[in-house]
Amino acid sequence: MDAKEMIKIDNLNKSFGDLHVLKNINMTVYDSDVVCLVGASGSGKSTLLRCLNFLEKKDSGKIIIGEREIIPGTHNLNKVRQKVGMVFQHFNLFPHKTVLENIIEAPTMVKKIPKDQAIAEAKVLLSKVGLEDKANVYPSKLSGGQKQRVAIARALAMEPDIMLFDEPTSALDPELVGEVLTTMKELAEEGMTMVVVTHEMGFAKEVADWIVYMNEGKIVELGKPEEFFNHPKEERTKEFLRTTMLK
Amino acid sequence: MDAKEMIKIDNLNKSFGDLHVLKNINMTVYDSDVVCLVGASGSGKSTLLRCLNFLEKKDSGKIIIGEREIIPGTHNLNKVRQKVGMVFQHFNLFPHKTVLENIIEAPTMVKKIPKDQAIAEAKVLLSKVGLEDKANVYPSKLSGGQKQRVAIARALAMEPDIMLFDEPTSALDPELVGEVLTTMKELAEEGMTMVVVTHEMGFAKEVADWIVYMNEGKIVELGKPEEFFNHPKEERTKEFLRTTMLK
Amino acid sequence: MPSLAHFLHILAETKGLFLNALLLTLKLTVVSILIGIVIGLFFALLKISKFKIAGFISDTYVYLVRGTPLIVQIFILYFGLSGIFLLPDFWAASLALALHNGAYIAEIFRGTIQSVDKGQMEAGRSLGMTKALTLRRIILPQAFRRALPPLGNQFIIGLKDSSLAAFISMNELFNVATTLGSNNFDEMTYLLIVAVYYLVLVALMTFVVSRIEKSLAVSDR
Amino acid sequence: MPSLAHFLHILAETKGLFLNALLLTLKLTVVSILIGIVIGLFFALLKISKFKIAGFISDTYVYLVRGTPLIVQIFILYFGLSGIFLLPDFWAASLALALHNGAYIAEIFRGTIQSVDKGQMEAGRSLGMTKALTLRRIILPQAFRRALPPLGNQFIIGLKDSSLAAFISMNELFNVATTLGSNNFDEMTYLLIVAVYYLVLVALMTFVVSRIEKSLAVSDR
Amino acid sequence: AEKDKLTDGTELIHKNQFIFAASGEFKPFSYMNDDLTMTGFDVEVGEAIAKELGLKPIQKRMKFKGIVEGIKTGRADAAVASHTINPQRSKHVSFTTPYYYSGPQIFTRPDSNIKTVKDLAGKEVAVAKGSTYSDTAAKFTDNIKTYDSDITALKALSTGRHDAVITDFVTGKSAAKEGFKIKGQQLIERSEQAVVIPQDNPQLLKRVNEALEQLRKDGTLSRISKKYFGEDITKKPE
Ligand SMILES: Nc1ncnc2c1ncn2[C@@H]1O[C@H](COP(=O)(O)OP(=O)(O)OP(=O)(O)O)[C@@H](O)[C@H]1O
Ligand SMILES: Nc1ncnc2c1ncn2[C@@H]1O[C@H](COP(=O)(O)OP(=O)(O)OP(=O)(O)O)[C@@H](O)[C@H]1O
Ligand SMILES: [Mg+2]
Ligand SMILES: [Mg+2]
Repeated sequence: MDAKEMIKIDNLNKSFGDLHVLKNINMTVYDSDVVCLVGASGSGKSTLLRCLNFLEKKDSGKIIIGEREIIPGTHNLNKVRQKVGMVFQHFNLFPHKTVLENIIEAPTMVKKIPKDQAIAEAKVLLSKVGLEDKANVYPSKLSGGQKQRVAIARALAMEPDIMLFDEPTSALDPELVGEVLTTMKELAEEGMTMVVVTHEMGFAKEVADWIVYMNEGKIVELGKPEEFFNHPKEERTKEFLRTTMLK
Repeated sequence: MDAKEMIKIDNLNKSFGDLHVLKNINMTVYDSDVVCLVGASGSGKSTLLRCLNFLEKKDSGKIIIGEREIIPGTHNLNKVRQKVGMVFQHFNLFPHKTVLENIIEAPTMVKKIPKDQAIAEAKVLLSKVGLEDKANVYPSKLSGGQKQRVAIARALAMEPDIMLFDEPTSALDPELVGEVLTTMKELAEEGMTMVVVTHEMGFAKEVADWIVYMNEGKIVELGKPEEFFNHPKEERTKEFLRTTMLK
Repeated sequence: MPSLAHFLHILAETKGLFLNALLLTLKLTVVSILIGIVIGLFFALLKISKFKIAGFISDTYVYLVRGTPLIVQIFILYFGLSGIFLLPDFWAASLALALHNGAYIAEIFRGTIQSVDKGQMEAGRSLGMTKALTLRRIILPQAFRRALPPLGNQFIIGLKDSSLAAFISMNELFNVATTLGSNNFDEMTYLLIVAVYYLVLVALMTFVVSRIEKSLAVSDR
Repeated sequence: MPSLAHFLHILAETKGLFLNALLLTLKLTVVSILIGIVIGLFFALLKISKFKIAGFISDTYVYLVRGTPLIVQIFILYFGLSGIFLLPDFWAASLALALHNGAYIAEIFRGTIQSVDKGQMEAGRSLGMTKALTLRRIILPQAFRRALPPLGNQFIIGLKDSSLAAFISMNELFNVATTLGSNNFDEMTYLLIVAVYYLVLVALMTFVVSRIEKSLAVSDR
Repeated sequence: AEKDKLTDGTELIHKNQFIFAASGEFKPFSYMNDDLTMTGFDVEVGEAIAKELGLKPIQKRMKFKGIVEGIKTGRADAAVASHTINPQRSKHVSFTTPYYYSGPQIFTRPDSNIKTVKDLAGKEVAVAKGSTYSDTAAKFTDNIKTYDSDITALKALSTGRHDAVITDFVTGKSAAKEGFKIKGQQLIERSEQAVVIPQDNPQLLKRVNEALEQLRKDGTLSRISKKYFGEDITKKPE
């Protein structure tokens, strides 16, 4: 664990009104690590992920991305977000743009990369996710799995240092889950730093460097996959694994 | 089988557009008989029932209610319908009227029975279905089972000779099915002639005099319950019973 | 633009005149909406009747009203009707507005009647009630309830539309404002005053409509 | 009522005149809807902005327009604006109609903007796009598409409403009809003729709108 | 709003044009040609004045009741629109010397009992909005209905509405000629009609007065009057 710290979360708290959703979260993610966030529905996984991208505003605590603490208002969040890609459960592709246009939108508009170059890079990404033939198709013509792979390519187009995934496969028909997980696995193998909220325990077991189990807004247990799945320490983790593995 | 013929169906046919829904139906229902119509979804059970009440117009064939053939246009269907009560899957209570008003509506407006008398009779019917305390409540305040019992009372208020039921319990929560079936059983024991479309095989077994099994618009088998359930003759009946009894 | 002091001065000075005009505006609106409801119900029933020709008549009426500006309708009815039979001015204006409102109300009723569950008609018929009786006793009461919020809205529209009766010599709010304005060579002040009267009326009506909507939502059975 | 022969005779005789008037009606409508779209978009953006005061300004504008009759608005703007700066008549009329249409169009845009899935904004932000950029490139194009059918509808309403520009000396359809009618002492014939022109215009527009709706439904992505 | 200022102090909306307003709904004083230009007595007088001033005549059609406001707010240079001189108007605009003399008359349906102003008490009288006739009518009855044009008011009378209309006797006469079912009764009073000029433009007033004087002298006004009325209404009656 001598690698660079990519994300450091320090005593993070977040409430929605009276609902205390994240309670004193501490966590560090190192370069090239794949962290899988697991836990019951409502335990705060999405909120934690969204805080890392500043889509939610934290109440207290520190979030350090790369080298420095990010303070909204002081730092340009748009710059930070360019370094942190995000993939959503419901893809959120831009329906009025083709696959190619979806991918080049941010590079050309935000990074001001020339259109030709952006298209060339987009095509490389598309072939990486196995969709080079879909460049000029509108999202509505794609299957869920294809949509999600486009969403991954779109996020990668900004050349992020970190990728966040929020249940990337849970809106997919079961037979389409595999293709997305394969893409993610390849990404992990290339050394991308990833934080993945998922219910796919198989994927977590195989790909994750660390598993983080959350419950009611707290990190209950954190461990290497073998440890976590085979010798969970906490009672609640055991309970969670029992019910989850059944499905 | 010396009893009076209450319903006689002779070579009944009915299509919706290209869809031939009832194919040469022949059937006789005698006084005080309880006939249960069973069969897969789409087999034409509801359509047959609705034809008996002239809510659907037959294409060809005869329908004899009581003593004579009913020919729409020649006979006053409103008079006929007064003798044939109907209970619907979704109750179809009048939401802007109280339970009592629901029941006295047709007697006072159609039969011109004085309101006092109609109310008195309605109260008798309400106590019969066990809802005397709900007289002045609006339907929205009732449970599904209570609604259906009010619907039965409403139909009975017209003093019909025959009662038709179209899946009277299938819109109900399981724990409410019993109270409706009990009411229906009591009705049967009093000698009401009833035709019941149902998926409740327990009820059919216990209460029906005859079971009619329909498939693809045809009557495939007709028999006494013991026979029907224990020694079905037709291959399709056996198959139907196998899948239905599983549930 | 008039000064605020001048505006308030004239506002106070003319309140008697405008109150009379306001009453006429309200009378025109209420009467034309009430007649419009009768007309609208009639054409809605034509539309849902099983006779094709009745549906066609209803469609034509709605199309003619929706296809032409209200001011054209008002002039045609005001001068056209007098060739046939001479209604008093107030009734001629009310009828013109009512025929306009009626088309929109017909669409409201058609919508709410068709929104009543089909099972209601079947339940009525299965009890031996005639189609007409079921319509009257079962379907229409439910359709009316649902029509209340859109009718309230139509009332607000009708209130504003009644300003066009000014052009057929009704001394309602707008006419009084422009007449006083041109007599006193001070159009702006009077126009602003009448705008305030309309704003207050519309605000009151909007409040009433939202109350009706809420109380319907609560008591929805 | 004029005889059919007379009606047809005058219809044929005046077609040149009415065609000119019709062009003005269309110009008024198109210009006022186009300006109305700009105004509407502006106030819709105010409304959805995070500044309370902006939302309040937008609400006030919509409330003022919806709370008063169009004819009052037209008079106030026509006479009121000339106190400040003197627009040519056509532009004064167009602006008055545009400010009216703008309030309704603002409501259309507000609705369609809010109907775009929230995930679209989040996706844009997560890619490092600013809120303004995401709005312009991602949200608004989708909101515009959805706004097309209601905008078409507003165009039809605006077409009919433009008849009130007659009262501020625009020689559009209705004004020409009443003027010719009163010059020839034959109001009814000319009113019926102008009604036909409006009916045809509205029928054409209704057809166009329904085509747009269909093509959107088909290509809906 | 800024106007062009000529060297002699005359202000015009456009320095080469004389933009004059009329209603176009007051036949035969002003009405529409089939090409939507206006014609009529007022309009020809306006054009003659422009010619006399050496300016290009530009017609401007406005609803009658908006004309004074239009002159005040600078939407036209002048109005040649049959405005009767009266004190209220004089507070807001300037009047030239009269260019014709006329008077309001009572018009009724042919079978009416109303003959003189005395019969008007309590009767419903229709007038054009913004005209002096509503003041005239107000002296005799308090039941007044207003329309946007005199001819619409006469039309309403003719179709059986209202009890009487008060309007210019020439206008009523021509409507009766066109088949309106109306009849002229008492001529109520004499009135003088003049061109309307903004108050802040005294030089224009002066020049229009000079032009009118010239048109009177050279017989142009009389000629136009004879053309439309068959008589000369531009001379002050004795
Ligand atoms: N914008 C919001 N406003 C109010 N409450 C919210 C909001 N977003 C989330 N919550 C609440 O915060 C809690 C945590 O939500 P979160 O979405 O982070 O859970 P999760 O672990 O991602 O669950 P799931 O597996 O269902 O996605 C839940 O109770 C949720 O209802
Ligand atoms: N009004 C109608 N118009 C067209 N088709 C209809 C209509 N009513 C029923 N059908 C069709 O007729 C067939 C028989 O329908 P019916 O409702 O009688 O079946 P069922 O045996 O009652 O089925 P279920 O158990 O689902 O109620 C079905 O294919 C149905 O789709
Ligand atoms: Mg989540
Ligand atoms: Mg059925």
